[in-house]
Amino acid sequence: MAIIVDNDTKLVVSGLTGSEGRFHGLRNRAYGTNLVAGVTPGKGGQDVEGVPVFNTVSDAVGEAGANTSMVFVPARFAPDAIYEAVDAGITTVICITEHIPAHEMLRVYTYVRTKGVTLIGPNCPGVLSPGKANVGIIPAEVFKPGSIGLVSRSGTLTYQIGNELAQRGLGNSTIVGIGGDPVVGSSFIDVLEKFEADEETTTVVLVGEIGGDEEEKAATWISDHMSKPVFSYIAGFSAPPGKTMGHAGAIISGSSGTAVAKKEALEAVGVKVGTTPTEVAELVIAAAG
Amino acid sequence: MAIIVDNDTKLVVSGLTGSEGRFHGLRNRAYGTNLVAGVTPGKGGQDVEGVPVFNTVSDAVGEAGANTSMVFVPARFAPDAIYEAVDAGITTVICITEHIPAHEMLRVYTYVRTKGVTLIGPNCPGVLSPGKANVGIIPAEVFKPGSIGLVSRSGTLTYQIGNELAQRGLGNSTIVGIGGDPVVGSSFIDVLEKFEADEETTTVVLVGEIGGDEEEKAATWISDHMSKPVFSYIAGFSAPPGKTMGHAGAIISGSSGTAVAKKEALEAVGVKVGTTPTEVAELVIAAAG
Amino acid sequence: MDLNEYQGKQLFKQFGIPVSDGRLAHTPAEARAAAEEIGGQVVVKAQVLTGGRGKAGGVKLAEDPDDAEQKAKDILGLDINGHVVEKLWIEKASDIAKEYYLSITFDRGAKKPLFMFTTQGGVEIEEVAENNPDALVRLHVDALEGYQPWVARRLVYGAGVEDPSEQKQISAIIGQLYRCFVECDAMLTEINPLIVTPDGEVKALDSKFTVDDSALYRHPDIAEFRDAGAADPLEALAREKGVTYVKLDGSVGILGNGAGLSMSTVDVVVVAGGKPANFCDLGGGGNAQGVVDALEVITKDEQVKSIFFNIFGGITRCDEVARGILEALERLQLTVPIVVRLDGTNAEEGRKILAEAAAANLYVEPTMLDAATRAVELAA
Amino acid sequence: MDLNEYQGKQLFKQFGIPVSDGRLAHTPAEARAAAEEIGGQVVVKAQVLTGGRGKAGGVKLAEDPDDAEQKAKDILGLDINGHVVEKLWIEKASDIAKEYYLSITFDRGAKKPLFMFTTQGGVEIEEVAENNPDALVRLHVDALEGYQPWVARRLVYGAGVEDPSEQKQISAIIGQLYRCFVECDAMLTEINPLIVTPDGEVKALDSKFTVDDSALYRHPDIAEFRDAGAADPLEALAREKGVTYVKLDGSVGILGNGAGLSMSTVDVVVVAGGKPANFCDLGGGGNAQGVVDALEVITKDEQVKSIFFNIFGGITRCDEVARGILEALERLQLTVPIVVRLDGTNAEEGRKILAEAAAANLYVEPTMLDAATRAVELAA
Repeated sequence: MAIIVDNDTKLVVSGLTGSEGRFHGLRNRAYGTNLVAGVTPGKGGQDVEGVPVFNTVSDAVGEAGANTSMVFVPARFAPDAIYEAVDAGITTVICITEHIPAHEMLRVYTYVRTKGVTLIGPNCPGVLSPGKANVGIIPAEVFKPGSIGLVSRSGTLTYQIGNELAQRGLGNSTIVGIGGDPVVGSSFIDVLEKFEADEETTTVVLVGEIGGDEEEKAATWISDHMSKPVFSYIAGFSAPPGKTMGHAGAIISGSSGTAVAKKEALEAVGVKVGTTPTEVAELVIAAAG
Repeated sequence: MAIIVDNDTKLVVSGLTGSEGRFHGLRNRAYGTNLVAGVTPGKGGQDVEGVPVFNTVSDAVGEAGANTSMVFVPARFAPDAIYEAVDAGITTVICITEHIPAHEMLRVYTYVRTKGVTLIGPNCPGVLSPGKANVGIIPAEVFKPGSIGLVSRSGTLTYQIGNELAQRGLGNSTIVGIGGDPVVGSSFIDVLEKFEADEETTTVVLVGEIGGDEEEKAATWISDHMSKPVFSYIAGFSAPPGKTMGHAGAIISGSSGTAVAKKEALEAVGVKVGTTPTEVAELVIAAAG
Repeated sequence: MDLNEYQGKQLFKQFGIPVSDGRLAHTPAEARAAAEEIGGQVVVKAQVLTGGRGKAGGVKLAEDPDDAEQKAKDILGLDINGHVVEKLWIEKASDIAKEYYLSITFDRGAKKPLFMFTTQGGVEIEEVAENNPDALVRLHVDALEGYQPWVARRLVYGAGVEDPSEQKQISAIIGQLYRCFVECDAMLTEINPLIVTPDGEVKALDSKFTVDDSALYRHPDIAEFRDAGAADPLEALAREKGVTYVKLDGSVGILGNGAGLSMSTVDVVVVAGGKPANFCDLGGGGNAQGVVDALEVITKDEQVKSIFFNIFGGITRCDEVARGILEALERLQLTVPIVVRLDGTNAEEGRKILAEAAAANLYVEPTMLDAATRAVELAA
Repeated sequence: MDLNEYQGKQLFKQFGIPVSDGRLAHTPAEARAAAEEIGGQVVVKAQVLTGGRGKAGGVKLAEDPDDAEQKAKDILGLDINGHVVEKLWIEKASDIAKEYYLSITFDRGAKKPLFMFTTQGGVEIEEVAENNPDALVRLHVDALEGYQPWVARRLVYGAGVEDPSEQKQISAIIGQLYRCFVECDAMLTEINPLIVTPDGEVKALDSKFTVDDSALYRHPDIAEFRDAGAADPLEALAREKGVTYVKLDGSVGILGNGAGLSMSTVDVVVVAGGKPANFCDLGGGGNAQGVVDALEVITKDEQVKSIFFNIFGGITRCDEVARGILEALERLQLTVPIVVRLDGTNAEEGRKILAEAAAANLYVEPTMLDAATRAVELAA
């Protein structure tokens, strides 16, 4: 099984003819992802190393059977690309693009939610189901197949945790980078729900960071709905309040959103929280052993 | 049971302090409808013959337990009143107001659909479940309780049909006037679906008219999903093509939307169609007898 | 409300859609002056709210101002499908390399705006839909998502427009037309043909434009477009009085309350063997003044030999209607027989009022069918 | 991006929200001139991007131009929470009968704009939320439904505003503030206090305004508001170079790729017993120039005794980063010890490049924890 992307994924990349889209699209294909199409308006009929390029997502769905879209176009074109994918019948959209205005994503999000489509991102590293499919920029070689679901607001931090797990012999069912923007298509809870339902996933690691209250909400949801063990790492224990740390998510205002508050909320519902990536990996090992 | 309005209806009237809203609201109450509140901004704290008036629908929900809203305010305030009701947690909205701009109703409709709320109208006579509740301007004395569901795009024509049935001793489970505007909250199919699920309804009479293709679509739906017998009357057999007959619905363009085409579509799926109100009543009697 | 070509083009222009330079003319002299101002070849186009102007001789090319004056003489006064030409649009003539078609309809069934686009323009779109359906791209827009640029791409690539400059111009026009459609509360905006000139310029050569009557209150500029002269005089009088009236060809005048019941009344008169003279809907209110106004309009039609007044009261109260009938009898000095059927809200009071008045030309019948039969007899 | 009071008020004014007449002043002389132009009593207000201006003596009433000049002298140069006052807003003084509070926040959790309104304004809203929660009306708006008039009614009636004229004015301001919030791509717009004058006039006496950085490209007018002088000089340099940098107080300079990993790196240095000198995120790209720029910013801080460079390559390629480090060593003549940890995309090539360079102050460590420990040792 795995979640979001797997052997049934038929990927279309919006922006496949751009340099980044091409690099990562082909890298995803080299990993084994079924890359069936690219979309670049005006370049329909061309191909990128054998992958057919269409003018519209609708053509990619109709002619190449695409069911999953990766959006790799610049921020000012990305909302349009998401709408296009959703209205063309794509059921999973993974948006890598960063710097999409929050108000625009808000409208996209609200619309997409009414359509029952899974949207991951924007400003996210994508989704990897080791051994099955990789959609995005996650360095797949770091991870190996296994039963630990990994969900994170941060890209590189996810790789770090995956690396620590892999070094200890543990693999992943799926790694999901939900992104750190003010509005992301899927929250921790949305992904936890999928992991809970996924037969292949036995354990989940949730990688959070300071700012907002998504981790606190996830804690409540875990307490109410989750039967599988959850471990967590929170970044930003040493962050000073009131400063934005890189992306919009990472800001502490007043006493809410601190790493300590999140750790406490999670621990209160039985989630073991590590204070370094190494420690969380060791907690998972200890529980598994 | 009955559909849409019944003994569980707790009605709030937006525009209760206006002359029409007051007349019909109180008339609905006199019929037995549980009229719990009125809403008029700035008149919160007053009452209309004992019915408390609130400034907002939210207050009417919170303080009087309203679950159904009847909108009786002028066209330029009606969309706002519908949004207000839906966002205040009202689950059934019946909009009597006519002349709401179609584009505005289009946005209202699209929004309301995502919320799972039942919207009837606008520009409709309302909904009557004889012996239980009357919400709108339908003259309840014409109808009596029974098992025939009646759904219609037209107000007065509905009364005519109901009258013909009542004169022959037949009563109704619920009478629904869906309205004749370009965008109405519930289509024939939406209402047929409710009648099909309603235990109290054994037979349905669908009152259509020229223009559009709602009757044709209803025919397809009846064929695919309806187990209960359906009878129909279509108005406008003698209407000339290309002329608007009163409301926006009643226009024939080219060969589509004619009464004959609709009759044929319905008869093709086993619906008996009368060419006068009297004839449809006789068809129902004949089948019942 | 339907707009004339020149009115639609005026709105197109406001939203940035390219149209040709043109002037309105009501006389041959104005047509000549317009042609002089515009310069070169012009097209003289009848402004009537009906199709088939070209075939009827309502659209002509003029070489120069003299010619324009002559062509205007030819066209003014023409009867095109019952519409007499009183206005002309004099427009700079365009060279046409290609004719496309673009429209947005308010799709009541799907409850979404519907784009239609094809490179097979210049003919009736129904023809394209029937004979060459693959050439017609149809695409709905979600009202909450609103217009997004991908819509233009789906249309332009889907229809096979290959020239990049055309793609760009048409994409822009698609977006502008959508804004125009929404912001003008249109039920239909159609450009047929949308032409490409030999120089590669794309523009709207015609316009078909219908605006939602319910939204006119917020478009005073568009409401002023109302072409009082263009309608049937009785229909114009009806509109002025706020009565919904459609002229038909028979002898039984019909007045009902509500569009559905009124239509049904027309049908029942036909079933009873009569010929309806009109469709007339009293509307939701039905106060005494409304009744008087409606009867005034109906009786202005000299073909009317009897009137069937069919009321089922809901929001309309039958006693009010009865009072209105009596008032009309007196004020309009009506002698034509009026068959009245009253049911619903306050029907009994209404019938009583009429019975007490005991007017000679007033017939009260208990059912719709009885009343129809009586009205048909009286018209014979 | 946070805006100063006067900038936010400028935007308010554009959207029709009433504000007082005012002028910007950088010197006491300008303050005097502004006070002369405005006439009567004025308020001299420090324009700094921090709260608590009033308590810190940054807001003063002036009776006349002389007094305004004097008050400007007092306030200019003040240090308010680390922000030195360089600009003043001279504004016509208002009589205050009531102080309300109105704001819209971009609620990330609910994924909807959130209105907050209370008649208990003029104090920190957190205080009201804690001590008098019933007095604070909170209301979300659906992004697709958009702003509708009922929202204002819920807020105004919900908060118990009773005067009809106030209700009307505040309802209008609520609608205008929403338009301002959406059209300016704001993450926060706050009016505290929203005052009612003794004459019953409602206006915005202060503004707090945060704009989404990602949307600045489409608001060139707002982007120009950027207050280069207001930030820490190192942070300003970082912004100029396009590097995400936050100054901290320790001795271990930190550079990571990605906000999460960089934050985690800060944490791990603390766990290893060190004190981070900064947070610095190389971002997604991580080409050689970016590395040079980031190292330039970090090493400008004299407290930095060692640098921990922590990279996990994804979209960033480790070989590129390695080349950037070598280039920085050369171009910036760096002598401070740099501990490097490379993993992920092209990590091996990266490590090889560094090993071959064999720079004396370059330490390559295999894991994040090892590298942190080494960096802390080297800073000691």
